Amino acid sequence: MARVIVDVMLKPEIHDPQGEAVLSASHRLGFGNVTGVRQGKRFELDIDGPAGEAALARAEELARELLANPVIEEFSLSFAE
Amino acid sequence: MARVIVDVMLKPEIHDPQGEAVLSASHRLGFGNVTGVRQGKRFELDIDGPAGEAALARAEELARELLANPVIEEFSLSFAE
Amino acid sequence: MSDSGAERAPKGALGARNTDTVEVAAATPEAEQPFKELGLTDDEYAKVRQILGRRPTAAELALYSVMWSEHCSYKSSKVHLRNLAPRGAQAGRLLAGIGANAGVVDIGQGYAVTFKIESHNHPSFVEPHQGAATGVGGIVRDILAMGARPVAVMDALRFGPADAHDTARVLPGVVSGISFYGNCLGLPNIGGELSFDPCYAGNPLVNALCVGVMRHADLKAAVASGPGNQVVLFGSRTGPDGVGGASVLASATFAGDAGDGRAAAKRPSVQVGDPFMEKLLIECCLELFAGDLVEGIQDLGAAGVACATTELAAGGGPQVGMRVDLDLVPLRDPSLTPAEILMSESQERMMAIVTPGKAGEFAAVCAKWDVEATVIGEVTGDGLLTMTWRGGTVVSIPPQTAADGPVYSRPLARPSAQDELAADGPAMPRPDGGAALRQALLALLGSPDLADKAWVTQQYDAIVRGNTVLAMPEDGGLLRVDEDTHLGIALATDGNGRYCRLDPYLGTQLALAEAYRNVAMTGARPMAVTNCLNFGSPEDPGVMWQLAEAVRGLAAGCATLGIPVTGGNVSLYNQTGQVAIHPTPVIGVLGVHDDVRRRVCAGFGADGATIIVLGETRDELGGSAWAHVAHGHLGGTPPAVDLAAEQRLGELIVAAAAAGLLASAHDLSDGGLAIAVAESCLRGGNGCSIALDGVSPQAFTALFSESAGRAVVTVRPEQAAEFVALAHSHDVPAAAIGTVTGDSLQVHGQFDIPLDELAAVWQGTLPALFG
Amino acid sequence: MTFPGSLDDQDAARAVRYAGAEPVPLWHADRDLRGVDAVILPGGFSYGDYLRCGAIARFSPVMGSLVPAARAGLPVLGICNGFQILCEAHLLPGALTRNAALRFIHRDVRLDVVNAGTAWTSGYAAGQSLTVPLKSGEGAYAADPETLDELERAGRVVVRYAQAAPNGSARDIAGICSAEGNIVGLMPHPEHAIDPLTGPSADGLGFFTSIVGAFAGAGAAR
Ligand SMILES: Nc1ncnc2c1ncn2[C@@H]1O[C@H](COP(=O)(O)OP(=O)(O)O)[C@@H](O)[C@H]1O
Ligand SMILES: [Mg+2]
Repeated sequence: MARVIVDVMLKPEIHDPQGEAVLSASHRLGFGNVTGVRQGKRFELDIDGPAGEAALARAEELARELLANPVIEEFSLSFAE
Repeated sequence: MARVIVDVMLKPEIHDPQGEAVLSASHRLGFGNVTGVRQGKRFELDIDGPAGEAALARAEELARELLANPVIEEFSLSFAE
Repeated sequence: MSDSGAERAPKGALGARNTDTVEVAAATPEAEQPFKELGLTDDEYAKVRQILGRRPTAAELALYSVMWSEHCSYKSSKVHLRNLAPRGAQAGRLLAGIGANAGVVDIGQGYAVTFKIESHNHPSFVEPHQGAATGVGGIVRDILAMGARPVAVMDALRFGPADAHDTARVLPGVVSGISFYGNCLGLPNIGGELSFDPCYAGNPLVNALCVGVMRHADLKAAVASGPGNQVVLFGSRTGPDGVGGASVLASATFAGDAGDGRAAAKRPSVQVGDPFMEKLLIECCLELFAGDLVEGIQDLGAAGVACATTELAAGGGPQVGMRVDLDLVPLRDPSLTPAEILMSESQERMMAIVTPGKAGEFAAVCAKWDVEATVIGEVTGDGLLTMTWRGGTVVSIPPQTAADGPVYSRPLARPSAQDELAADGPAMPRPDGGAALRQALLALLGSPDLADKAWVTQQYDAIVRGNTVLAMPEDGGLLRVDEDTHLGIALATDGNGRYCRLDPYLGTQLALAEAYRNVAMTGARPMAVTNCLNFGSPEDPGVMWQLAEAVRGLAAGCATLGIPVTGGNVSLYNQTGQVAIHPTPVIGVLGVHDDVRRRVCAGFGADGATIIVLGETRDELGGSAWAHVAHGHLGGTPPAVDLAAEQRLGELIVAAAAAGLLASAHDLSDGGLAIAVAESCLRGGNGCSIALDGVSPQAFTALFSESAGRAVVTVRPEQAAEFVALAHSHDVPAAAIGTVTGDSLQVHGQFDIPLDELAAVWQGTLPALFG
Repeated sequence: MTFPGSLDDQDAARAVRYAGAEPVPLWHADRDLRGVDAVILPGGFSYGDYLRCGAIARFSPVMGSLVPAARAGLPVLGICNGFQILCEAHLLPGALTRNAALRFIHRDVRLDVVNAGTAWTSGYAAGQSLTVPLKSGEGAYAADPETLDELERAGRVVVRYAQAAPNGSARDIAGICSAEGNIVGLMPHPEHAIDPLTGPSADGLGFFTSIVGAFAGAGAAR
């Protein structure tokens, strides 16, 4: 079984109110040297079969069709360590 | 500036209805060989200073205090590539 | 985990060898059992052994321990709750009463209404969002299990000081949890409460109410009947949620349940809600009911499968039993032991009794709604609840013995401090002169308890389903039940921990009176009562005294008002260390509205209308909002209660609403006339000009006294005489005090506050605290 | 149309009835559109709003029929979750994102009718002001600047928040339409403003009378 990680983040030009809220909360908590926060989603997919190209390709398809909305989001793929 | 990634996932024993909903949607879309989905959060933190131990320690503190809810979630840290 | 699949396969000797079966239990009577860790006392454990004639198996021990917990068995409160059983005419309109999942009231035209309030206090402190969310989920399933369509929810909340650090964690989490779950279910939230006091700092109160509507014929019972009928578990899969206690079993000396000596997996005590599944479950159940496909039904709440099977079997009568194969329970985590399966509090599950002939149709409806349904056993005629797992019998008990539970008459004693408290009346200096009174009014209006609750209530969908006629910030929520006849129901919840701390008997009656009054203000006739009794530890005789007094007050109050208590919930052990919360019974009142088009709102709507204060104002400030806000003082005695007067006031409002005489009506409660008038100005967007001498010779008393049984109404000037005559015929004192006019709250000879200033003070508080 | 988790479906049906037409229930799992003249995708939390609002409903079997029909001119109104589904299905451009304050908002809002030329707004006058409830957690309309410019240029902004958008919507956009004007999506709930007894006004009824009027006119012409 392959475990593929799909990270989905808002495109940089899209406003991220969640990230901003976390940023200002960080400052209130005294984490002044945190200068930027973006918040996105992480999916852990278990895929039947070996952890190879085929699994990655399937995950990419799923990310494109379902997990990310291309209008506002971008995604990246990796294998879980 | 260091960019630290904080991945926050529900603890494995905690019910993840959202991940389950995505799993069954995947099946309906014909991704039958996806056998498990867990959905979590990903934070990209920009932290002043070099990408070293100190940045990681700050990020860990922030994750513990703010980004993750220790009652139901766990987190892991890494530097952005 | 990988070996558990192999373990599950052979349902024979392999599994049973390591399992704590009935045979094993009989053969090893001396095996030590962790009953204390599971919350059973020595005596209770001995009683279980006596009932069974042997030691219980691990699964039976789990089952008895959860069924006999305070939460499920009401063992400390039962002796008192018996006083609430409706008597005589009170019971007239009850179709199902206390003891059912929720009481059911006949509201006429063939409709019945069921409603109930329940606490989720402790889980909401540990994990505010999920704790509150699953609190809503649980009460909704209770209503659904009666056969009704849930149509609205309400939430009564108490937190520590508004500016306390932890309140900033707990309150937003609780509110987002209620919002997340209730909104996603499509149930309008039509009202509730929000207040703050240091006594709730380590123990917030999260009480959720749900109301449902059905036709009389739709009433369902939680009863297993007909040997051979199937026992169906449907909804979410069973996982390790909320079985913290059960891991005690797995690690105990005889631990054989897991079969492989593996250390018990982590068992989270936090349950995560899935409102989407619950929405599917609601629609699925309603379609099952409509197709007459269930013989009996029970929701799964605390104590999960243990409770549902036990209560269904016990409900069937002494001859009825049930046989369940725990291997068939669909699991989210295959490593669960039988004890854990029984105790799991996984959300969004129901259990139905289905005749074999209807099994196919039942399954089809579930499939339509994507709801997993599994036959896990059948009804038997042997009077025993029997459960098997991997070929061995792990439970074999007479179900009634677990369902009934022990009953305690715990010692109770009036704390000596009560007298000191009563003697310490609010004798502090009172504001004198217009400027000081103005200041006092603004301080009260901006205090967290009395400030605008929009920060909270704007997070709730109050209108989904399209039948909400009134919702917060009105005195009561009002729902249309029938679009053709305009029949409706009104609901309000109230509670006042300060009054109850001073005098739990009177305080409870005051809460009842206020909820009753709030319902009446909409123009509805109050008809039935539910309650959630939030108290400290029952092992403290002082707390038990508070509980006994509260129940006595509620019972007597309902008898006087002639309306029944249809059900409720008891939450004990609400304390931090040795310090209990204020006794906080929260009372919900349901009323019937004959024509919702004649609803009455609280805001001053009609310019030029005559403002009339109803009821009698005495100098009553013990436990008042003024004493609390201005002086942080709690002492003296709460306002006097006259339930007959409340009833007359209610009847007057209902009659005047029906006659179309009222332009507005708003009850007087916390903060007295000052706050009521300010709220009516702000809600209606109109100012007023009033004089106080008709209310009380002392301006301060007129403004801030909290005498019960009062309201402020407006009527068109040409109808004022007719209204006053009606008031007198109801024996309700009525004093015209001014008119609706301008854009400020103007009190003759005292002060004048522009609406903008009032609004800024009123609306600013919660956003400043919570963002 | 009812998806699993649709909540305001009976409200939409009631609004259609109030407008004098017959509501026909459609079911997400049936491909059959049952010959209806127009379709309303109602508010709610289809599939629990899991993943993204509307993301899973978009793949329902019925969408397999609805998407081509809408592209061919069938009038479709998406309210709240329905709007989100239309965006996810790419029948309308852009996306709905988390409210700026990150909280669910339920309150009455004032809307200005910007485009009174669509199938669903022809009964209004351009510039007319409506009071209608808004209730959503992810109602902030977002799109890239080119798309926003194009929407404005082509008159495809249908309704706008009269005061600053309470949810942070781009350019205070409350609702938009397809290039042909037959597909309209908006976040506020006109179906909850059809009767002052249960809503803030009856201002929302116009969406439903507009479409019913269009068919009545067509019927008369036939
Ligand atoms: N937690 C809450 N949820 C929903 N509505 C609330 C909540 N708290 C307060 N409200 C509403 O705000 C309004 C004012 O509350 P309150 O002053 O306690 O009313 P009253 O004094 O009439 O009991 C009421 O309509 C009440 O239902
Ligand atoms: Mg009131």
